[in-house]
Amino acid sequence: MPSYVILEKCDGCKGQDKTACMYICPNDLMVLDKERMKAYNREPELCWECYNCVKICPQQAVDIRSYADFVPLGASVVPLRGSQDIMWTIKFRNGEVKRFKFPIRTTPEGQAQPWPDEWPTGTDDIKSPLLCTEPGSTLASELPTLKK
Amino acid sequence: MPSYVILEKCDGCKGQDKTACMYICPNDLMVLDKERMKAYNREPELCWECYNCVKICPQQAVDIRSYADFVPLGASVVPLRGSQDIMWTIKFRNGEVKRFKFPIRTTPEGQAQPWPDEWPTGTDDIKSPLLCTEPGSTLASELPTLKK
Amino acid sequence: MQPFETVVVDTDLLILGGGMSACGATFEASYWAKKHGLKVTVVDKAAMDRSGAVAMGLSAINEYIGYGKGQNTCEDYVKYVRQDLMGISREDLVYDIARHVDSSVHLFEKWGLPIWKDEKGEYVHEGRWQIMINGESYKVIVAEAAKNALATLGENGQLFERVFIVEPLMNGDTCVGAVGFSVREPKFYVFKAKATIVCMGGAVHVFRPRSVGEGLGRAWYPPWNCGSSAYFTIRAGAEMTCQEVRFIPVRFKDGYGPVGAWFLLFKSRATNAFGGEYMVERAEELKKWAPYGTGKPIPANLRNWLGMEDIMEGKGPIYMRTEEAIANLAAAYKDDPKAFKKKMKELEAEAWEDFLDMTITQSFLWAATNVKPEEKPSEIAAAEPYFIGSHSGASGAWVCGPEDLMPEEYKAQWKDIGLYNRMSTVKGLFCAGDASGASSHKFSSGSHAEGRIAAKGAIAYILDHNQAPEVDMAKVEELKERILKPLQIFEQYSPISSDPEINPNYIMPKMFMFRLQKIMDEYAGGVTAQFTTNKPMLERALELLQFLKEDSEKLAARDLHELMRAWENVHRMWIAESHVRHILFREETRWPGYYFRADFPDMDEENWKCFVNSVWNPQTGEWTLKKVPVVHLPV
Amino acid sequence: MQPFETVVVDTDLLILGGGMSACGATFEASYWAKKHGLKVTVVDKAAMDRSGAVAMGLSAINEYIGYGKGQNTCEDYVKYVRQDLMGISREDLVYDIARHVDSSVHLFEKWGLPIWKDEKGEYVHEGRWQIMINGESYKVIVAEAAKNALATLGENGQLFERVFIVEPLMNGDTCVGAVGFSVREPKFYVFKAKATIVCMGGAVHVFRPRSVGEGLGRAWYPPWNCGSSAYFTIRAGAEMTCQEVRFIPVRFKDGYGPVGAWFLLFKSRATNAFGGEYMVERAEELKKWAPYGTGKPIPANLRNWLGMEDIMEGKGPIYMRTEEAIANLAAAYKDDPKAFKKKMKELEAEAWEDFLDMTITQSFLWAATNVKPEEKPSEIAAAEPYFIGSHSGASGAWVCGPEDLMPEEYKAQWKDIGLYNRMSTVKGLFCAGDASGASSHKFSSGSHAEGRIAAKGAIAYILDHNQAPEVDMAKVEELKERILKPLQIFEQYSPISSDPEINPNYIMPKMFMFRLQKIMDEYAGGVTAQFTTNKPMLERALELLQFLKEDSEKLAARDLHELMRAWENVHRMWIAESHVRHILFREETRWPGYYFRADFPDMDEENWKCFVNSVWNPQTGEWTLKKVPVVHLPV
Ligand SMILES: Cc1cc2c(cc1C)N(S(=O)(=O)O)[C@@H]1C(=O)NC(=O)N=C1N2C[C@H](O)[C@H](O)[C@H](O)COP(=O)(O)OP(=O)(O)OC[C@H]1O[C@@H](n2cnc3c(N)ncnc32)[C@H](O)[C@@H]1O
Ligand SMILES: Cc1cc2c(cc1C)N(S(=O)(=O)O)[C@@H]1C(=O)NC(=O)N=C1N2C[C@H](O)[C@H](O)[C@H](O)COP(=O)(O)OP(=O)(O)OC[C@H]1O[C@@H](n2cnc3c(N)ncnc32)[C@H](O)[C@@H]1O
Ligand SMILES: Nc1ncnc2c1ncn2[C@@H]1O[C@H](COP(=O)(O)O)[C@@H](O)[C@H]1O
Ligand SMILES: Nc1ncnc2c1ncn2[C@@H]1O[C@H](COP(=O)(O)O)[C@@H](O)[C@H]1O
Ligand SMILES: Nc1ncnc2c1ncn2[C@@H]1O[C@H](COP(=O)(O)O)[C@@H](O)[C@H]1O
Ligand code: SF4
Ligand code: SF4
Ligand code: SF4
Ligand code: SF4
Ligand code: NA
Repeated sequence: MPSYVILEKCDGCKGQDKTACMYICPNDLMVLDKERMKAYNREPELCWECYNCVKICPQQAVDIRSYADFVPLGASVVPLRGSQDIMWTIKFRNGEVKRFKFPIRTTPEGQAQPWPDEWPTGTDDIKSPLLCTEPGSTLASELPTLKK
Repeated sequence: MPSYVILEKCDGCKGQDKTACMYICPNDLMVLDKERMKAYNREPELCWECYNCVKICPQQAVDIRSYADFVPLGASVVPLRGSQDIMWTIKFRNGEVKRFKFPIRTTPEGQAQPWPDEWPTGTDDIKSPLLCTEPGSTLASELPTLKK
Repeated sequence: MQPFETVVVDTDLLILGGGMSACGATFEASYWAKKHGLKVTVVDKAAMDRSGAVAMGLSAINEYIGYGKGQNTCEDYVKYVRQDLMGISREDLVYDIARHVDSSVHLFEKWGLPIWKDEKGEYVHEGRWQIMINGESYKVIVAEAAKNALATLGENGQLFERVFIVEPLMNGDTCVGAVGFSVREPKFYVFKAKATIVCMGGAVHVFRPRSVGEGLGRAWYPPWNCGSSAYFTIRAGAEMTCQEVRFIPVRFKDGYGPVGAWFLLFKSRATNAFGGEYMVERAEELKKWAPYGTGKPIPANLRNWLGMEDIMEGKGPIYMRTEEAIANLAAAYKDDPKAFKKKMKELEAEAWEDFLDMTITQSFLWAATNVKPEEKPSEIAAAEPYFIGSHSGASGAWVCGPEDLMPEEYKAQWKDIGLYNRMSTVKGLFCAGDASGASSHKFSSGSHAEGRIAAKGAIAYILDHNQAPEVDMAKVEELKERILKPLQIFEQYSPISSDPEINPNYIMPKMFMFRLQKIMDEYAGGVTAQFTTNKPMLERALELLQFLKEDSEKLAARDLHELMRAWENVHRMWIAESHVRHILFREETRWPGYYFRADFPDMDEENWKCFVNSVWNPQTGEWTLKKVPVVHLPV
Repeated sequence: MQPFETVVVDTDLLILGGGMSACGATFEASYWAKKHGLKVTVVDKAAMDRSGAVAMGLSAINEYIGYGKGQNTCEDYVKYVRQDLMGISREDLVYDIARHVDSSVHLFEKWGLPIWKDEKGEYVHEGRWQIMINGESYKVIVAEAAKNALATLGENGQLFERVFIVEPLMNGDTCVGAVGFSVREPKFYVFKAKATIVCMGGAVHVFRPRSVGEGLGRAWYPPWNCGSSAYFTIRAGAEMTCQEVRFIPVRFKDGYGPVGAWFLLFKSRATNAFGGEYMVERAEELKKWAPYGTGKPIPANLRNWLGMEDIMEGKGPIYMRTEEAIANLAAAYKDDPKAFKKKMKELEAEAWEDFLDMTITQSFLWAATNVKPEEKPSEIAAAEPYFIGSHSGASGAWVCGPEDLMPEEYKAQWKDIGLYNRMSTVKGLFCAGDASGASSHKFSSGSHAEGRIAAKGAIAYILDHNQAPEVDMAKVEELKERILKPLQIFEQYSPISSDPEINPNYIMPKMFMFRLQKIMDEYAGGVTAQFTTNKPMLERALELLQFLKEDSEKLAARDLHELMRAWENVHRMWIAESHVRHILFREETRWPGYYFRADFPDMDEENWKCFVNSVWNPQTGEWTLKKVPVVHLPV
C-alpha cells in the first residue's frame, strides 16, 4: 500500500521550500507538516506505489507498506537508486531476501543531448512530414510514405 | 449517508456523562467532543442511517445527509418522534414536501407489563414445554405437539 | 497502555446480546429465575432499546401462525420451511418455534406494539405468515418488557450495555461464561455463569457490499452484527450446521428497502428492462430444482436465481412495478373519484411507511431522485451475502430440540450431556435466534420465541447442574492480554510512522475488513463473482484467509471503539472461514440464488440431502466436517 | 477565501501535459520554434521527470517498427492495428506514427535509455513490435531531453509544473489557450496561445476499480490521469471518436503486473483452474468475430473475451503458468547444471525486473505471499475499464492526418480550417498520445512520436496564423469564479456541521468519484456487471449522470489539492458521459472483452463497420452523434 514517512529519518529536506518528495509525487500526495518538519502522504488511498518519493528521498525516510486491503503483511521492497543503477532488496513474508540490480541509464544525469550531431534534420520545410533529426534518426535513408 | 451534528443546535446534552446520541447509537458512532461540547459521528461510513440518534436528540441537532456515494443531494427526511406517534417530513430533490404520521405504540412509555394478568402461566414444571403466559397467550387451549 | 480493571461478574444465567432473542430470553428467564432464586445477567454491546437487527424498527412480523384462531397449523409452517430451504431444516426446531411464536406476538401487542387490524379486528396479513405492524418502536417495546421483567429480580437481574463480548470462557468441555470489554471505560469483563445463552445475531460485511464509500454502512443487515454468535459457538467447540446457507435478500436497489410488502401485500410484479417477467419466462428452470422448485411457494433462493439469470443475460435492471401495483389496487375505486383519491393516499402512506419503519434510506433515495412509487417503478437487486439463520438463511449452531418433538436420531447426540432445549453440543451453552441453525424463518417473532425456549431450557439445566463455575484465572489473564493486544500494538509501533494507519508492523481494523471482504467477494461467490464459486476458488480463499488469520495477530487499535472493530473483524473472519469450509464440503448446488458451485452445478438429492455440520476443535485447531441426515417430522 | 492572483502567460505554442507525447512535442517544437523565434510553454500538473503513465518506468517499448533495418514495414503495422481494433482505425494516423516512431526510439537510446541487446547487438524483441528496456528511468531521460531542448529557447521556453489545467480558452470556434490553477499557491493561470497541443493522457477511476480500500490507488492506469484530454477537447467543441473503445487490460491479479513479457517473451500459457487453456478450448468462438477473430494476432479484446467466458462459467481463477514457462525456457540447459542454474538466475531476474520497472506492487505482492514465479503460477484477471487511446483502446479526438497519407474522404473536414497534422476539428487545437483517437497501439514511443508530429503541425499553423489570440477577460473572470467555487462553497457551508465531509450543502470530491464509479460500474459495463450493458442500463446511467452533473456544482474543496481533485472528477464525469453516449449509439457488440451490449450481442459489419463520432456543442450543450466511414489505406 501506500507510502509513509519514517519520522525518525525525515529531516523535512532541511526546511527547503520544496521537499524532494513533494517535488516528485505525480499525484501531489506528499506534503510537509511544517510544524513538526516531517513529510506525510495526505491521501494514501490514491497512492500508486510508484516509489518515486522513496527513490528520491535523500534521507531514505520514505517506505512503502503495500496496500493493506490485499497485500499480506511482512514483506518489504526497498530500492537504492544510484546514478547508473538501481538496487532492489526484496524481503519475503517468510523472511527470505533477494537482491536485484538493474541499469537505469547510460548517460550522465542531466546530459541527454536533444539533437545528436550525427542526425542533422533533413529539411527546413515546416510543411514537410520530416521531423527534426530525420531521416537520420530513423536509420532509413528516407521517410516511408504510401506507394501510390 | 450518515448522520452529522448541526453544531449550532447541539448543547452536548448539557455536559451529562452520557449524551443521548452516544447512549443510543447501536454502532457506537456518536461521541462527544468534550472540548467544544459538541457530538459527532466518528465513523460515518459505518452508519446505517437508522435515525436513532436523530430521533432521540432533545435539541433536534442531528440530521442525516444520505450516503453521498449513491444518493443525490437536495432531499431531506426528518422525523419528529412523540410518545405515541412519529411524524415524517420528506423533502424531495425538486422541492416538493410530503408529510406522514404513524402510530408508534399503544401503551405509555415504560409501562409495558411483562406478564399480563389474563395470561397466567399454565405450569410450574421447568421441564414442560409450556412457557410463561402459555397457554393463555397462544389463544389456544393447549400447546400443539405432534400427533403420534 | 492505560491499566484495565478486571471486573468479575458471578451469575447463574448469562444472556449474550440484547436483540429479539435476547429480549425473549430475558423475559422468560426472569419468570423462572424469580421462582428459583437465580441470577440473570444480560450483556449487550449496544443499548437494548435499539440494538440488533430491529434497531430501526420493522414494518411487518414475518412469522405468525394464528393456530389459536384456526388460521394455520404448526405442521403447515414446517412444510413451508422445508420447502423454502430446499428440504434441509431441523423440523423439530421449526415446529417448536411455531407453537410458541403466537404467544410472543400476542404479548408484543399487549406491551404496546400497534398491529394493523382489518374491519373485523383481525390482524392484517401481508402474506400467509406475515402481519403488518406500525413498527417504528418495535424494539423499544420488546426491550422494555424484557427490562421490566429483569427488574423484578432486583439485584439478581443485571443488564450490562456497551460491553463487547469476545470469547467464551471454558472449563474443559463446558462453557462457564464469557469475557469481553467495555467500550466506554478501561474495564475487562469476566462473566462466570452456570449456563450461557448466545443471542448475538448474524453477520454482515463478511462479503463486500455493493456500496463501498460512505454507503458501506448501508448494507441490508446492520453493520453492528458481526458474527459474534458463530464465533462464540465455534470457539467453544460447538457443532455448527448449515454454515453454507448464507442469505441473499433481493431488495430495492441501494437503499435496501424491503420487497415483502410489495410482492405480497401490494401484489406487485417484478419485470426486467425489456418488460419480461422472469418468474413467468423462466418457470421452466424451476423443474430442474424439483421437488422444491415445483412446490409452492417457490423458495426464496430460486426466486433470486431466476432474477439473477436475467441479470447475467444482460436483461437488467429488474424493476419492482410499484406504479402498476398501485394502479391495480386503486382500480377498484376508479369510478368514484373521491374514494379513488382516498385509496391512493392510503396506498401512498402504506408504501412510505414500509420504508420509514425499517430502511429510512430507501425513502431518502426516493425523495432524492424524485421518485413517487405510484408514478415510477424502482430497481430491485440481489444484495451481497449475509449470515442470518433466523431469516431465510440457515447458518448457526446445531442445537438440541424439545423432547416431545426431536427425532430419536438427533437425540442420540445429547444423551450423554443431557437433553436441554436449545443447548448446543457444548455443555451449558445455549443458542437462539440467528445463533441457532437449520431453523430458518423465525424472523423477529420466532427469534423472540426461541429466546424464551432457550431460557427455559437453560434454567432447567442450571437447576440440574447447580454448581459454581470453575474458572482458571491464569487463563483469563492470558485472554485479557490477547484481547487488549491491539491497543498495545498501536501504542508501541505507531510513533514511527507519519500516518497512524500506515505502518509495516500492524493492520488497522478497517483495512483488515476490506481485505476479508475482497477475499470473500472474489473467491467465495460474492457480488463480483456473480455469486459463483468452485473448489479451486474456495481453496484459494482458504489460503488467503490463512494469511489473514496470521495477520490478525497484528491488528492495532487506537481506542476502545477501535478495539471493538478489531475483534468484530476477527469474528467475521471466523464465520468466513467456516462458510468457505462448508461450501467446499458440500459438493452440489442446492441453493442457487444464494450461491452456485460451478463445478457441481446440480442438486444431488441422493448424496447431499443432508445437513453439513462442522466442529472446530479448540484443542487442536482442526476442523472436522460431516454429513448429518435430515429427519423429517411426520407432517 | 484567500485572494487568488490571476497570472496571464502569453505564448505562441502551448503544450498541455508533460507525459510521453508532451515530451515529444516539447522536443520537436523547441527545434522549430528556435528557427522561427516562437515561444513555447509547457504546463504539467506534476513534475515532468515523473509525470504521466510512465512515471514509474516501463519494462518494454511496445511500438518499434525497425523499418530502417528491414525488420518490418509501416504497412505491416497498419495491418496489425486494423486487425487488433476489429477493423476500426485511422490508418493514416497509424502509418504516420509508425514512420516516426523508430526515430524516437533511436533518440531515447542516444539520450541514455538502456535497451536490451542480443549477442549481435540487435534490440531484444519481446514480440514482433515490442523491445525490452531497462526502463526505470525511461521517463526521467525522455523528460530531460525535452527540458534540455526547451532550455535552448532561453526565456522563450517556459515550463510550469504543478499547474492543473481545467478548461480551454475559446475565442468563438478557435482555441486560444487554457486556464488552470497552481496546486502550490493561490494563483489562477491564464495561458493565451496561438496554438495548443493537448497531451494530458487518458483516464482512470471512471469505473470502480477492483480494490476499493487503500488499494484504490493501485489501478493499472495511474490515478493522476483523469480524462483531462477528453474533457478539454469535448468542451472546446472538438469532434471525438471511438469514445466507446475503452481498454481493459488483463493483468496479474491485484498488483496489475504486465503480462506482455510473459506471453510474448517467456511464451507462457494461461490456464484456468481446471487446467484448460481458454485460447485453445474456445478457439471456435473466434469464428463468430471473423474476419478479425480468425486473423493473427488475435485482437486483445478477443483474448480477453475468451478468458472472461471461462470466468463467467465459473472456471476461474485463470493462472499465468510462470512456473511452466520458466521450466520450458530453462529446459534447453538441463544437461548442464551450471548453465541451467545460470539461465534460471537470469530468467528470475528478468521476471522480477519486468515488475520492478513498472508495477512494483506486483513484486511486493509476490514477496508478501511467498510467491516465486519459477515455482508457482500467479493469477491473472481482467482489470476495470480505462480510457487510453494510445494503448489498445481508441478513445480520443478526431484529428487531421498528414497530407500525404490522409484519405480524401477525411480531408474534406479540414478543407476550411486548414490541414495541419493532428489538428482537431477546432482551429488551433492539436492532440497527441491518448488525446488523439482511433490510432491505437502507439504506446510510449508512438505517443512521443505523435507529440512531435503534432508539434510540427502546430508550429506550421502558428506561422500561417501569426496573430495575437483574442481573449475576453470578462469571460476569464467568470471562469475563474466557477473554477474556484468549490473553495468558496466549503468555506461558506462547512462551519454548520460537525464533519467537514458531511454536509447537506455540498459533496466532497472523493464521494463524488465513488458515486461516478458506482454508476459506471453497475450500468455501463464495469466489473460488477461483467462488462455487460444494454440500452435501458445506459439510459439509466445517463439519468444518474444528470443528477451527478447538477450536483457537481456543489463540489467543495478544503484546499488547492482538493480543488484539483474536484476538477479531476468533473473531467472524469464528462468522459463517462461521452463514453455512455457512444456505447448507446453503437448498436452492436464489436469489442467483446472490452464491453458487451447484451441487446445487440453480435458484430454487424454491414451497419457498424464505421467510426462513431460525437460533438458536444458548447453553445447549446447538445450532443450530436454520427457514423463516419472507415477508409482503409491501400495496404
Ligand atoms: C436486518 C433485518 C432483519 C429483518 C428484516 C429487515 C432487516 C433489515 N425484516 S424483512 O425486511 O426481511 O422482512 C423483517 C421483518 O420485516 N419482520 C420480521 O419479523 N423480521 C425481519 N427481520 C429479521 C429479524 O430482525 C431477525 O430475525 C431477528 O432480529 C433476529 O434476532 P436475534 O438473533 O436476537 O438478533 P438481533 O440482531 O435482534 O440481536 C443481536 C444482539 O446481539 C448484540 N451483539 C452482537 N454482537 C455482540 C457482542 N459481541 N457482544 C455483545 N452483544 C452483541 C447486538 O447488540 C444485539 O443486541
Ligand atoms: C499506464 C501504463 C501504460 C503503459 C504500460 C503500462 C502501464 C501501467 N505498458 S504495458 O504494460 O501496457 O505494456 C507500456 C509498455 O510497457 N510500453 C509502452 O511503450 N507503453 C506502455 N504503456 C503506455 C504508455 O505509457 C502510454 O501510451 C503513454 O504514456 C501515453 O502518452 P501520453 O498520451 O502523453 O500520456 P502520459 O500519461 O504519458 O502523460 C499525461 C500527462 O498529462 C499530465 N496531465 C494530466 N492531466 C493534466 C491537467 N489537467 N493539467 C496539466 N497536466 C495534466 C500528466 O501529469 C502527464 O504529464
Ligand atoms: N415473492 C414472494 N413470494 C413468497 N414470499 C415472499 C415473496 N417475497 C417475500 N416473501 C416473504 O415475505 C416476507 C418478507 O419478505 P422480505 O421483505 O423479502 O424479507 C418473508 O417471509 C419472505 O419470505
Ligand atoms: N501532521 C500529520 N502527519 C501525518 N499525517 C497527517 C498529518 N495531518 C494529517 N495527516 C493525515 O492526513 C489525513 C487527513 O487528516 P486531517 O488533517 O485530520 O483531515 C489523515 O489520514 C491523517 O492521518
Ligand atoms: N497474448 C498476446 N498476443 C499478442 N500480443 C500480446 C499478447 N499479450 C500481450 N501482447 C502485446 O504485448 C504488448 C504488451 O502487452 P501488455 O503487457 O498486455 O500491455 C502489447 O503490445 C500487447 O498488445
Ligand atoms: S524527501 Fe525525505 S527527507 Fe525530504 S521531506 Fe520528504 S521524506 Fe522528508
Ligand atoms: S509512491 Fe508515488 S504516488 Fe505514492 S506518494 Fe510516493 S510518489 Fe506519490
Ligand atoms: S443528543 Fe443532541 S444535543 Fe445531545 S450531544 Fe447528541 S447531538 Fe448534542
Ligand atoms: S443513524 Fe443510527 S447508526 Fe448512524 S449514527 Fe445515528 S444512531 Fe448511529
Ligand atoms: Na460480476
